Amino acid sequence: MSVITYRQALRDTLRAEMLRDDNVLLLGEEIGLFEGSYKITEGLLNEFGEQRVRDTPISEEGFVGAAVGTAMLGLRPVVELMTINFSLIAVDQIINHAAKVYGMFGGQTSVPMVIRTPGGGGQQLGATHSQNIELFYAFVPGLKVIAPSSPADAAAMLRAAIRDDDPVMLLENLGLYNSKGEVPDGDETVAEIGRAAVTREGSDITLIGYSRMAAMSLRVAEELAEQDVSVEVVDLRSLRPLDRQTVVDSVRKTGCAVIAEDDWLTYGIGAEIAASIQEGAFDYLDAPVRRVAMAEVPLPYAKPLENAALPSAESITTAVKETLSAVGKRVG
Amino acid sequence: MSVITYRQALRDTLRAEMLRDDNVLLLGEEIGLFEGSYKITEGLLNEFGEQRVRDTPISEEGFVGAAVGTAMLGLRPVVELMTINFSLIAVDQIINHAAKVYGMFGGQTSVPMVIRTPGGGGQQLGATHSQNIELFYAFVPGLKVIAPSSPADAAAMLRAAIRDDDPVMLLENLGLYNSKGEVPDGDETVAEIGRAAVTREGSDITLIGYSRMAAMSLRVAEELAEQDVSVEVVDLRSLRPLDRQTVVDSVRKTGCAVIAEDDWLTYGIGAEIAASIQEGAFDYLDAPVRRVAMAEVPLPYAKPLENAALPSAESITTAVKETLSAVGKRVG
Amino acid sequence: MADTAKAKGGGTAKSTGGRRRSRKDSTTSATGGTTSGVADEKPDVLLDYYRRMVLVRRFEERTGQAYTQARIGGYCHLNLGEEATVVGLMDSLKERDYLYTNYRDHGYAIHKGMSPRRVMAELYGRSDGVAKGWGGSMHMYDTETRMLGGYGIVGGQLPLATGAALAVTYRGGDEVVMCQMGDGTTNIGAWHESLNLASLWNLPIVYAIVNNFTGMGTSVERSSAEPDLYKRGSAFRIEGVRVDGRDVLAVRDAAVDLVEKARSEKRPYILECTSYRLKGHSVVDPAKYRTEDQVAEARANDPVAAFEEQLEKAGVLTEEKKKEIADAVKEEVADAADFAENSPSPDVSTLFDYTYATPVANESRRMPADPVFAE
Amino acid sequence: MADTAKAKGGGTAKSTGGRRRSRKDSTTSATGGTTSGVADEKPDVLLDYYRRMVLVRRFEERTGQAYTQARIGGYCHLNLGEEATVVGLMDSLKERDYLYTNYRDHGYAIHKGMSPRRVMAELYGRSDGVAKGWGGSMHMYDTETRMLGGYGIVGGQLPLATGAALAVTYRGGDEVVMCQMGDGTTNIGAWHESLNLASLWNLPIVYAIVNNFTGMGTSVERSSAEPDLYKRGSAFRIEGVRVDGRDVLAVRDAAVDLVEKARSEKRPYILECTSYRLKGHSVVDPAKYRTEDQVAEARANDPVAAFEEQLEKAGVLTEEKKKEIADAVKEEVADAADFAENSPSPDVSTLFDYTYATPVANESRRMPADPVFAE
Ligand SMILES: Cc1ncc(C[n+]2csc(CCOP(=O)(O)OP(=O)(O)O)c2C)c(N)n1
Ligand SMILES: Cc1ncc(C[n+]2csc(CCOP(=O)(O)OP(=O)(O)O)c2C)c(N)n1
Ligand SMILES: [Mg+2]
Ligand SMILES: [Mg+2]
Repeated sequence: MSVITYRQALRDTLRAEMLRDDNVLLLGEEIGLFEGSYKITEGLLNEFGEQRVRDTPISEEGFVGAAVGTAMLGLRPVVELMTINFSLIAVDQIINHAAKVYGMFGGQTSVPMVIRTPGGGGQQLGATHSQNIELFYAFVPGLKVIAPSSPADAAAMLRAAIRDDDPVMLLENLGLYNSKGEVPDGDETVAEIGRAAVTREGSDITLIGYSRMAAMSLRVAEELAEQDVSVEVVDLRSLRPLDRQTVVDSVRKTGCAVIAEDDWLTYGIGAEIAASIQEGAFDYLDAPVRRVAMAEVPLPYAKPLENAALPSAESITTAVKETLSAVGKRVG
Repeated sequence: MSVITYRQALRDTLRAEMLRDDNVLLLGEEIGLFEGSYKITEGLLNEFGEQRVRDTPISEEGFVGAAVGTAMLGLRPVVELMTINFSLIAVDQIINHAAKVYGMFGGQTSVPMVIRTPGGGGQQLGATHSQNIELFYAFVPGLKVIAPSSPADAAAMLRAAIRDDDPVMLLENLGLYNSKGEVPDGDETVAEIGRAAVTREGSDITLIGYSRMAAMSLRVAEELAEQDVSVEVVDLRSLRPLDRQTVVDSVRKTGCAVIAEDDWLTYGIGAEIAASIQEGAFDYLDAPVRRVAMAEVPLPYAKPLENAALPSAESITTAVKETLSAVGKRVG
Repeated sequence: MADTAKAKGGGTAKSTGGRRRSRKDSTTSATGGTTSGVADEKPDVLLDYYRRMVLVRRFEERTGQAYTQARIGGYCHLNLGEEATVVGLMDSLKERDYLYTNYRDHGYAIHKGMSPRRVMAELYGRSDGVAKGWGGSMHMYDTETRMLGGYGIVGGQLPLATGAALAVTYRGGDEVVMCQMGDGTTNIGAWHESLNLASLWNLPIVYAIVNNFTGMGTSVERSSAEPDLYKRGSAFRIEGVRVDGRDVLAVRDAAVDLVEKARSEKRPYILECTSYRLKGHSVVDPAKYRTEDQVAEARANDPVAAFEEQLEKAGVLTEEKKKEIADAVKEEVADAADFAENSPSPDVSTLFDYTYATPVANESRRMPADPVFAE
Repeated sequence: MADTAKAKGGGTAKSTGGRRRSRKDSTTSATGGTTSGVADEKPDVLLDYYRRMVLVRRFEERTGQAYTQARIGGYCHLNLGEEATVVGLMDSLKERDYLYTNYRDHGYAIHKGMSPRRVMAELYGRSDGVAKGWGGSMHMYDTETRMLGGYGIVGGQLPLATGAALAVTYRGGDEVVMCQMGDGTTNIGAWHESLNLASLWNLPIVYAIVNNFTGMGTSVERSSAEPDLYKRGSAFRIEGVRVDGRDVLAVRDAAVDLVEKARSEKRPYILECTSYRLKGHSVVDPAKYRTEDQVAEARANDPVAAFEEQLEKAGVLTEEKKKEIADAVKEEVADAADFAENSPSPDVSTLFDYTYATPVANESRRMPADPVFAE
């Protein structure tokens, strides 16, 4: 068992998969000589050469589409999009092509590709560079969208994504790259795409998140445990397909729920979770499902404004406590 | 009072606004000589000339972005995107630019522009040409997103959009262009963006839709009235901002709700509606909010498959009846 | 016969020669372009090309009819007027070569090797269609014949085709990719990004532009700042050639030349084929925006009629042979339509069969009226 | 002195002359490019350019420091090494002309007319910043001085700037738009679509490419199939010119020429300015991927040092004057930093002030912990 960073887990897995399968190649801006904007591909150009670690021009639509084309011929490209914001330039190739080739042509050719891209606000990157738009992909049948919150999941999910025959969006998070966690040595776990996980058991309330918000939810649960609140944490892990059953089973047990997301609230990921809970656990719910999410503004650069606009451990804690008091449970 | 088509209402309003304000210009593919793929701009090139009715090359990103630039200098461009599917090529200019210029620069320059674009499945156009992806825009603060369901609304909302200082996406619908309705002669109504409407009052159940699904919901309500079911219909009209209060007020009255949408269910527009209802009318709800939506597949071309995948009056009726029986109300 | 824009590796990008050809000056005979080199080509080959061109013509006419009878739905774009281009281009490819096209794809599908039956069945949306009825007119696809798809998003096929060529070099193969598109497509960003990648990475691909001088109703001059499209490769040091797309032999020769260069040099090329669209943009377009002159001009540039006339004059096509071909093609098209008519529609139970290739937990299989949680 | 790629209206697009300049052969002296025509320019003008260049240099150094001290956040890209280009370009614009740039925008903001105080305050995220603290380093903007924004999405500014030029012609105005970008930006689709529109519609705009030979770490040769970027206009019949971006007078002369041509002819032009990035891509980039040679080369091509040396040799810049300028600039930058430091942060109560210009019913003003329905 080693304790490594989320970044390291991704890098090690990329490397291992490239060693395992010659058909795996990497494409992206500045992933070679520059070793990746966030250094996920450090050392890989040196080890594997230009054919397998390919620096691309600034042409997101072109090289994402080219990756789809290579996948149609049976290669297994792993594309890095520098941040999810830039995916908007490639969105036609992702949604109208990668996601459609298999179905639109009657299942003749699969598109085994992975797009890795980090999201995450809170870095003072301003309105166009801080968006959490995983929704756009999670909405689209034909894509699989996964969002690991720990180093172990990052490794197991990237492994699964590369070995999967469909286009998979792997959402990373700027705020998680340096986070650490245990990963078994020589681990070969292949995550099952489409499965959520209960990452902490509890009985008073269900707290649901994904990616950085799942990690933050765990911390909130730990803090609340000291106040004798028993929070069950569900990490969605997969946004499409969505594992509603795990969420609903938890809420049937606890009777109430809070969702933590760092995208905008209206139409955000949490909307579907809340809608699903009220459908699947209607008779068990003791209070409305609450959502903690970004304020609905183009995210400002100035730190005090940015801080105010983003969800935090404090805002999650507030929502949890208010929900508990709505159902008549005492806190602390 | 005249009975005119949705198409005619749009065309007449475009023309009247161009006559009213010299700063209004039209940009889009095939809107001039070809008079529009769906003939919304019929005759306008002839009347106003090339400077004000500008045919563009097939360059969605370029000309949508150019429209943003003209708006930054105070013009009021109205862009036609042939269908909403092609908006994906321009999505970076819409989301990262049109929606951000006002806020990102501290409110110095507004972007008074309109993007008109039709959505709608059911025309056998296949997986890439039949998507309802209004969600992508409805999700984004800085945009206003409206979706008229009748000729009168089409006129009043287009008028409002053109006179508004923010970027407005006006969602039209292939299935509505030929639909007819009353529009007062010389009507000058300017719709209030951000307001839903109760288009039919009722007491047994609330049925919620927008665009074509709002029109279809009205028809379903009329049919059900013959079976002595009193359906209240809420037409959302505006997807951003979203008028939750009107929805919730209705549900507080009826105690149950069905949402009809023709996008995919998971993360679709209806998710937010359902999530909002359970938050705003928790104590009034007698049954879970049901959603009727597309099957989650890339839409197939073959008619029987397409028909099966899309919501219809029948599927809405089924959901309404099942919801009524869940709350113990007899139908028929 | 062919204009060339050279852009040789290492040297300076420059467009040589290439006198601007307007629609007018490329009209070389009253009945359309004269096919060059007929005298030097084997009669069998000529007759075969003729037969193929007639097949496209009749197939498309039948398609138009079936559309009008509501047997075909959606958008439907025909190759009428582009027969010589279709046949010339397709004859330049080896079986192992890959093809990507836009939505105007019926003729390409057939002459890359799909049976007209299965193409027509696709148009009818039937389960024996090449894409099992999932694609329709705009989305012909067949792994076997390596026609990797007609695409409805203008320019969408360009990055894909470029990527396919990258896969070929990655594997050290010697296949070539041909990527067909229309003139209007050269104005979209994907054109620029794709060609830049192809040149930078030395990919074996031929970008074939079918220049019918118009997008839907917008002329090349009103949409492309460089209306000599074959010269647009200069921005990427890609050599371009323009041929008369009504001339099946010229198209074939130019295409063979570029395809083989692409194969041996591992370099991209541009081939522009000028042609005339005989009808509207799609079956439903009455093309009211065309002037009478333009309609007359298009009709006068019918490549099938011109080739027929020329082969007759050259003594290659006898009355007898002509009838024989006409009958055979008629039979083939009727058979295709029958086949399509009799093929079953895909069953609704297959609705969820092609969302994912790798099965996945918790995939939604809800029908519109179903609740999210099935009891 | 300037390479030109001609593409005159009506004629054939072709790239003339324009010997390929590598980084090597454009290095004309040990201390960087010699500024041409110093002898013919008024001393006052020369000293003013020198002062402006020094201002950019010191401002950016201070910015780098403040970033390291965490007074500035986000991404931060400096104009170090590009001072001559910034000053030369900005001096070619009239007050009424419009400017759009990428995120590497501090110098442009200042020399288009914003006060260094308010630019620094923006970097600090303060309410006196040019964008009230909403934009930060990448997003300088000022309606008054017609700098219509630095943009962080590569290529995002191109369609906007093109549209601004369209608005100018729509109104019959005589302003020109300048659109600055980096070399890497010429590979994105928006480049192609924008330049095509500008040429087709005859718009008065100058696309100014600051070619520092690299994107973040990827060289021009590894990203552009036509590395002579000024020639890429050939695909749109747009004329392009390349100048030595270390030479402030050459940049100014070329820019004035093209800006005035754009103004009088209503035509787009491309101006490529070659330059050297003295540091990493952004403040946090240690630029490990650079070879020692490259670092030495960049340092040897410092335009401020070179211009200073030349002015000294020419007797225009005395020791005294140099110190005077150094002190004044130091003072100005210190004052800017003080101003920024003392400017208040924007109040959280303003969070919802800039989502919409026209107030709208039911706008969400929820804070993260608030319920959707406030009681
Ligand atoms: C991105 C995109 N924009 C617009 C359309 C609508 N559209 C379909 S075909 C077409 C014209 C294409 O012209 P061209 O490339 O010349 O091909 P042609 O139809 O003439 O063969 C347009 C604008 C589309 N399908 N995709
Ligand atoms: C669409 C998009 N893709 C990628 C990035 C990340 N990125 C920021 S700057 C940059 C390099 C730009 O190079 P260039 O245009 O030469 O400008 P320079 O920084 O050298 O001035 C990249 C790739 C981005 N901001 N936007
Ligand atoms: Mg065409
Ligand atoms: Mg650069």
